[in-house]
Amino acid sequence: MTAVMHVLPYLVAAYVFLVGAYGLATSRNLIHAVGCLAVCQSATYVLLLAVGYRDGGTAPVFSDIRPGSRPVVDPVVQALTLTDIVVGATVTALLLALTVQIAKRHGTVDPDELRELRG
Amino acid sequence: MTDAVVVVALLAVAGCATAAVANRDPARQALILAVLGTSLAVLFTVLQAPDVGLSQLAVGSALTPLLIMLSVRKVRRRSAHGKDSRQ
Amino acid sequence: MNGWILAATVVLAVGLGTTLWGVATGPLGRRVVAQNLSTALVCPGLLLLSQGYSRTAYVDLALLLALLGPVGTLVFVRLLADELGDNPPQAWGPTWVAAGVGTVVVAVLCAVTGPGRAMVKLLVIGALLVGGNLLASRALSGGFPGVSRD
Amino acid sequence: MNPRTRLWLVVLGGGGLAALLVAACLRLPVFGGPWHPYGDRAVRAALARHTANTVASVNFDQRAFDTMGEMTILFGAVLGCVVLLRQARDEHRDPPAPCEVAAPVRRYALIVLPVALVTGLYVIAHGQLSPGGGFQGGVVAATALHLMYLGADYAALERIRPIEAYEIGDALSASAYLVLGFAGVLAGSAFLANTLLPYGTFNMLSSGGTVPLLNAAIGMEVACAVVVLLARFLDQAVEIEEGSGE
Amino acid sequence: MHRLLPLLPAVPLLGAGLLVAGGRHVPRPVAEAFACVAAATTAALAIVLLPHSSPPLVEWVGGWFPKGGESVGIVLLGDGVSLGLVALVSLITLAALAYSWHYFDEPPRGHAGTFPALILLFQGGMCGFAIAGDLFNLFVFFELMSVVAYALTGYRIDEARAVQGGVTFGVVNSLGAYFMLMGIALLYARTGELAMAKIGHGLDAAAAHHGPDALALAGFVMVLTGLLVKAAAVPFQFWLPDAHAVAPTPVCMLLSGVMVELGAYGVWRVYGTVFSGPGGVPAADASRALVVLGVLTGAVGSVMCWYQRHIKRLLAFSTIAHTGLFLVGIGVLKAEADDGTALYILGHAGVKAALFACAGILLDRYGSVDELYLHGRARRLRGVGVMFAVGALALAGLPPFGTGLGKAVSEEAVGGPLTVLYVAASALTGAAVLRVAARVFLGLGPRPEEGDGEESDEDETSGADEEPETQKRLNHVPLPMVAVPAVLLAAALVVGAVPGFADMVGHAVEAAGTWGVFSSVHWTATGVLLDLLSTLLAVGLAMVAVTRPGLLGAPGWALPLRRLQSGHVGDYVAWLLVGTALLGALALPGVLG
Repeated sequence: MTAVMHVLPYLVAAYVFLVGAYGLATSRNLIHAVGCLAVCQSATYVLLLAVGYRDGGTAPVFSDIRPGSRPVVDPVVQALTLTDIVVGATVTALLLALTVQIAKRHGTVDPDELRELRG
Repeated sequence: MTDAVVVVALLAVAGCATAAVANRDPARQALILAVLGTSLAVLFTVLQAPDVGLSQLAVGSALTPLLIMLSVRKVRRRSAHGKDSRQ
Repeated sequence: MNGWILAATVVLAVGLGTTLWGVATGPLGRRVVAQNLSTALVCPGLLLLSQGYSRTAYVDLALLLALLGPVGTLVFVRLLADELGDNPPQAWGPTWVAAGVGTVVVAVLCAVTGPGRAMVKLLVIGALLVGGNLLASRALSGGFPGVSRD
Repeated sequence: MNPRTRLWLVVLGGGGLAALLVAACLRLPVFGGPWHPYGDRAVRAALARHTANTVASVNFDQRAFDTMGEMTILFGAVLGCVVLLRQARDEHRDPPAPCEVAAPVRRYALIVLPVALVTGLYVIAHGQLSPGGGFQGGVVAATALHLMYLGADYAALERIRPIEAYEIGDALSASAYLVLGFAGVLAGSAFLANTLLPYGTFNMLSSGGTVPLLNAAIGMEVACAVVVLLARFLDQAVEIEEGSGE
Repeated sequence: MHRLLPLLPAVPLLGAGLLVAGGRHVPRPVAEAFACVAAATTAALAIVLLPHSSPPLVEWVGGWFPKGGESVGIVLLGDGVSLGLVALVSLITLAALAYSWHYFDEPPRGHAGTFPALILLFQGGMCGFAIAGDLFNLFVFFELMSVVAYALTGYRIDEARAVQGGVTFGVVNSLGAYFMLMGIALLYARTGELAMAKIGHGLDAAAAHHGPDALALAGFVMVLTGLLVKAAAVPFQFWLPDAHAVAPTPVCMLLSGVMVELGAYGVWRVYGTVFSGPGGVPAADASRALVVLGVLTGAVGSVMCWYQRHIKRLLAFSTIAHTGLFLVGIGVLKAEADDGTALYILGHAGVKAALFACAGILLDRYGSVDELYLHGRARRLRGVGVMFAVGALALAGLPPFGTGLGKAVSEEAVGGPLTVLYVAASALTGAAVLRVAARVFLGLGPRPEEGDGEESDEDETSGADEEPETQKRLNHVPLPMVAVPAVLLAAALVVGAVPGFADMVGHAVEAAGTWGVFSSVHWTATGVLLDLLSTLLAVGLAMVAVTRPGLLGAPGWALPLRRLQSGHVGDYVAWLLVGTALLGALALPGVLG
């Protein structure tokens, strides 16, 4: 169990990333593709936080515990993940906005039916 | 024992991710993404990152589904437009 | 090893497992119900985790979920009104079970915490959670005549 | 390219990538290991500056420059959505008919709206102490306003949401964050330096020097930005129609 | 002076914030003048800091100077290369703003400041990217410039192609950014640091006993994938023509002139600071990976460039070809090649921006950027024609343009068969642009019949029926639109022709790099001859193409290559995955051995 536990979170992150990329490549609907991109991004959250975890640690927030009383996990990765989540939300919003316009101008959101920009 | 809850959260995230990719209809995918957001928040809590969990809840449980559903609605309404005047 | 975390693990495993299965398969109506239940079951799980890690600061997560979860469901109800309208999903059994779990967890935690600000916060969470979920369930099952279809 | 060829490419590239990632994962330090040099330094630095929430200290003090970039990304994306979802030449606005919402939903929305707003403000204000902060609270506060749409209808939401004011608020609070950064340079210290204000008492609302100020600026920016963003999407989904009138 | 480094991104960002806050209450010229002032201030600041950049300026934002060698802050690097790039970015931004002055169509309803504000945000992102010394900070600014660029690309929402190009650009680049973030997380796990120099040391320390391992390789591959997507290396390049062909002209000037090159700069910076030590990826393997991708990029870019009829798309492919050359220059890991590449990037930025500016004039004047449709129609635009032809020759490497000097210096440094690539790629792209100039501005050659190329319509993007970007189709060309390309071409000439400038650039590059040698950078006889050779080849090819279109028409073997550019997001993502695997495979031997 422990040997598996040592790498399981990393492997889950890698799996989620690959699954998202697969969905993105085979998507038949741009809104679905944007969702897959969000799945890909959630892999980065998982990986970052897994990297910063410490066994028996608790959150590095000292509003309700005394500093130094308990080991804490890495606060830096948490800050990075926070930034990452904001980035993810904004990218999702922007791509959805573009998709809405595609639906208007092309009458479809299926990438197979977009017949422009070839060659 | 604390590992068990980490495993549960990880498996839930992996399962949601798979389901979110496998369901090709954007409305259904939006529902799964909402559950994925909740699972991620649980994972972040057990990884002792409540700050991140809060922002994932804030974004994942209402904002992202709302954005996706509004886009779906606009796209559907557009394609329904002209065929029948279903509003 | 800690009984609270064990309880949280069980609640989360059952809750996330069933709702994942519910949300990933079946007709659209059932999926929305499952999404609603995911909030209802994860929120008590988060409360138990907060107790298990003995961090009162983690309660904020449950508060946010109890607030925003039903809002998310109402978004789906509103924007999927056309699809759901023909065949409104009825799922009172699971809904009441989830509400019961929420009530029990909040009650137990209140008993452990004792009177004070923390207990008020727990009660607010409990009220928001149970109220929000029952309301969302009812809105889903089409229990309100004249729900907007704009 | 036909779907089958594409699938082969995905399998080929994804297989290689998977092998690489798995090999890398096996070489990573074990999950839950004790070695976090940067993290430990960050905790010490946060405590030295009387900031109880280390994550807030990293976000708004130690790595405040990242947060500046993050805030600008949000600002730029919202500006981008405003541009992309503008009313095109061949579209017109068609105000939706007022609709009736069931009384329990309306009551729920009206009760929860103030609760959610207060929660949002609470999460922002306590960002430097307990989990939370400008970003999380800002999103909650902005989402709360949209309960008006769920509980009543779009017209009601538009009444409490003068969109121009939010756009200006968004820009001003983004500028405020940058101005706080410039203040450091003008005061002879470094950009975004947290040396201008006293650090206060540990675990008090006013502790942490400039952290609460930057946190508040982000909170306001995020709340305004999300309102503007959702307004654009709602406009598209509810109000803007194609064709120049029917 | 180092205190001023963070202001380089902060000034344009603040400018953008104020512009959005106050833009709706001021007339449009005021808003645009304000944006120009903000861009110019940044340029001036960078130029003031440049003389102080040796030894490099180092700033820890927030005053978190390291104690005992360790800091919790973010480090910014102001060496000759990064400050030079900031100056270049700011000057091109200024040119783009001047070009769009008052004639560019704005969205209605009182958003006067929006377009200049987006341009300023873009500039801020690129400046921050250039001076970043911290890997995560690099990612943040990478995302900032990407996000703003997506919005700018889809700016003309009335155009079907613009929004499609925007989505393609957005999906592929965001995925690339997430690759990069995964790589950063892996490197952080290994070294526990985020500052690039510290990560490099951490990798070396970790690999002291057994050499680099799979983790270092994965970090290298993932981070470089993100940067190479931005740099549009084959097979990550597909998004670029789709995005550059449809973006508004001033945005194209920025995208092609500097943003893509920043990707190549990122590769140089990250490899040099993070992976060049014993714990990173061995030089031979990194070199193999970059040179192979660079050669592929140069070849694919120039061949595709030749077969385009959409003028902006043709220019976009020529950017791909030139990035390939830059990647080769960076990839051979030689000090002189770095010097040459730096000069090449400077010259190319001016020339390419000028060419896009001229294409924009055609679009606004005739409502088309299709080479065949425009045949002979632009005879009256003599000045623009001359500039277009001069730009084409400069692209082919005509001495004494900066492109020529950069190409000559790089050619000499890379040596051997790679020289052929430089000559061929620059000649082919120069010839393609020259062919357009001859047909469009002089009306040379047989007039193509309507519906020419009908049989391959399915696999071709024509440039006809584009909406002009101005409020209405122009009857005369306004002064700024002509002055900007003229100034840009003159600047490209200055880079190569002013004695001493090249030496200055060379010193700046070598002081910033890890080579520790100072070689003199100047014109040599071989270089001039090779430049003249490629220019003559370009002229010859263009003449043949114009007079005998059948002779150099699209042969069958090019068709599969063109079909790869399918406009399908899924295909591009699949290629991205393949490219990552390829990059890993190319760098693998160093880790196994």
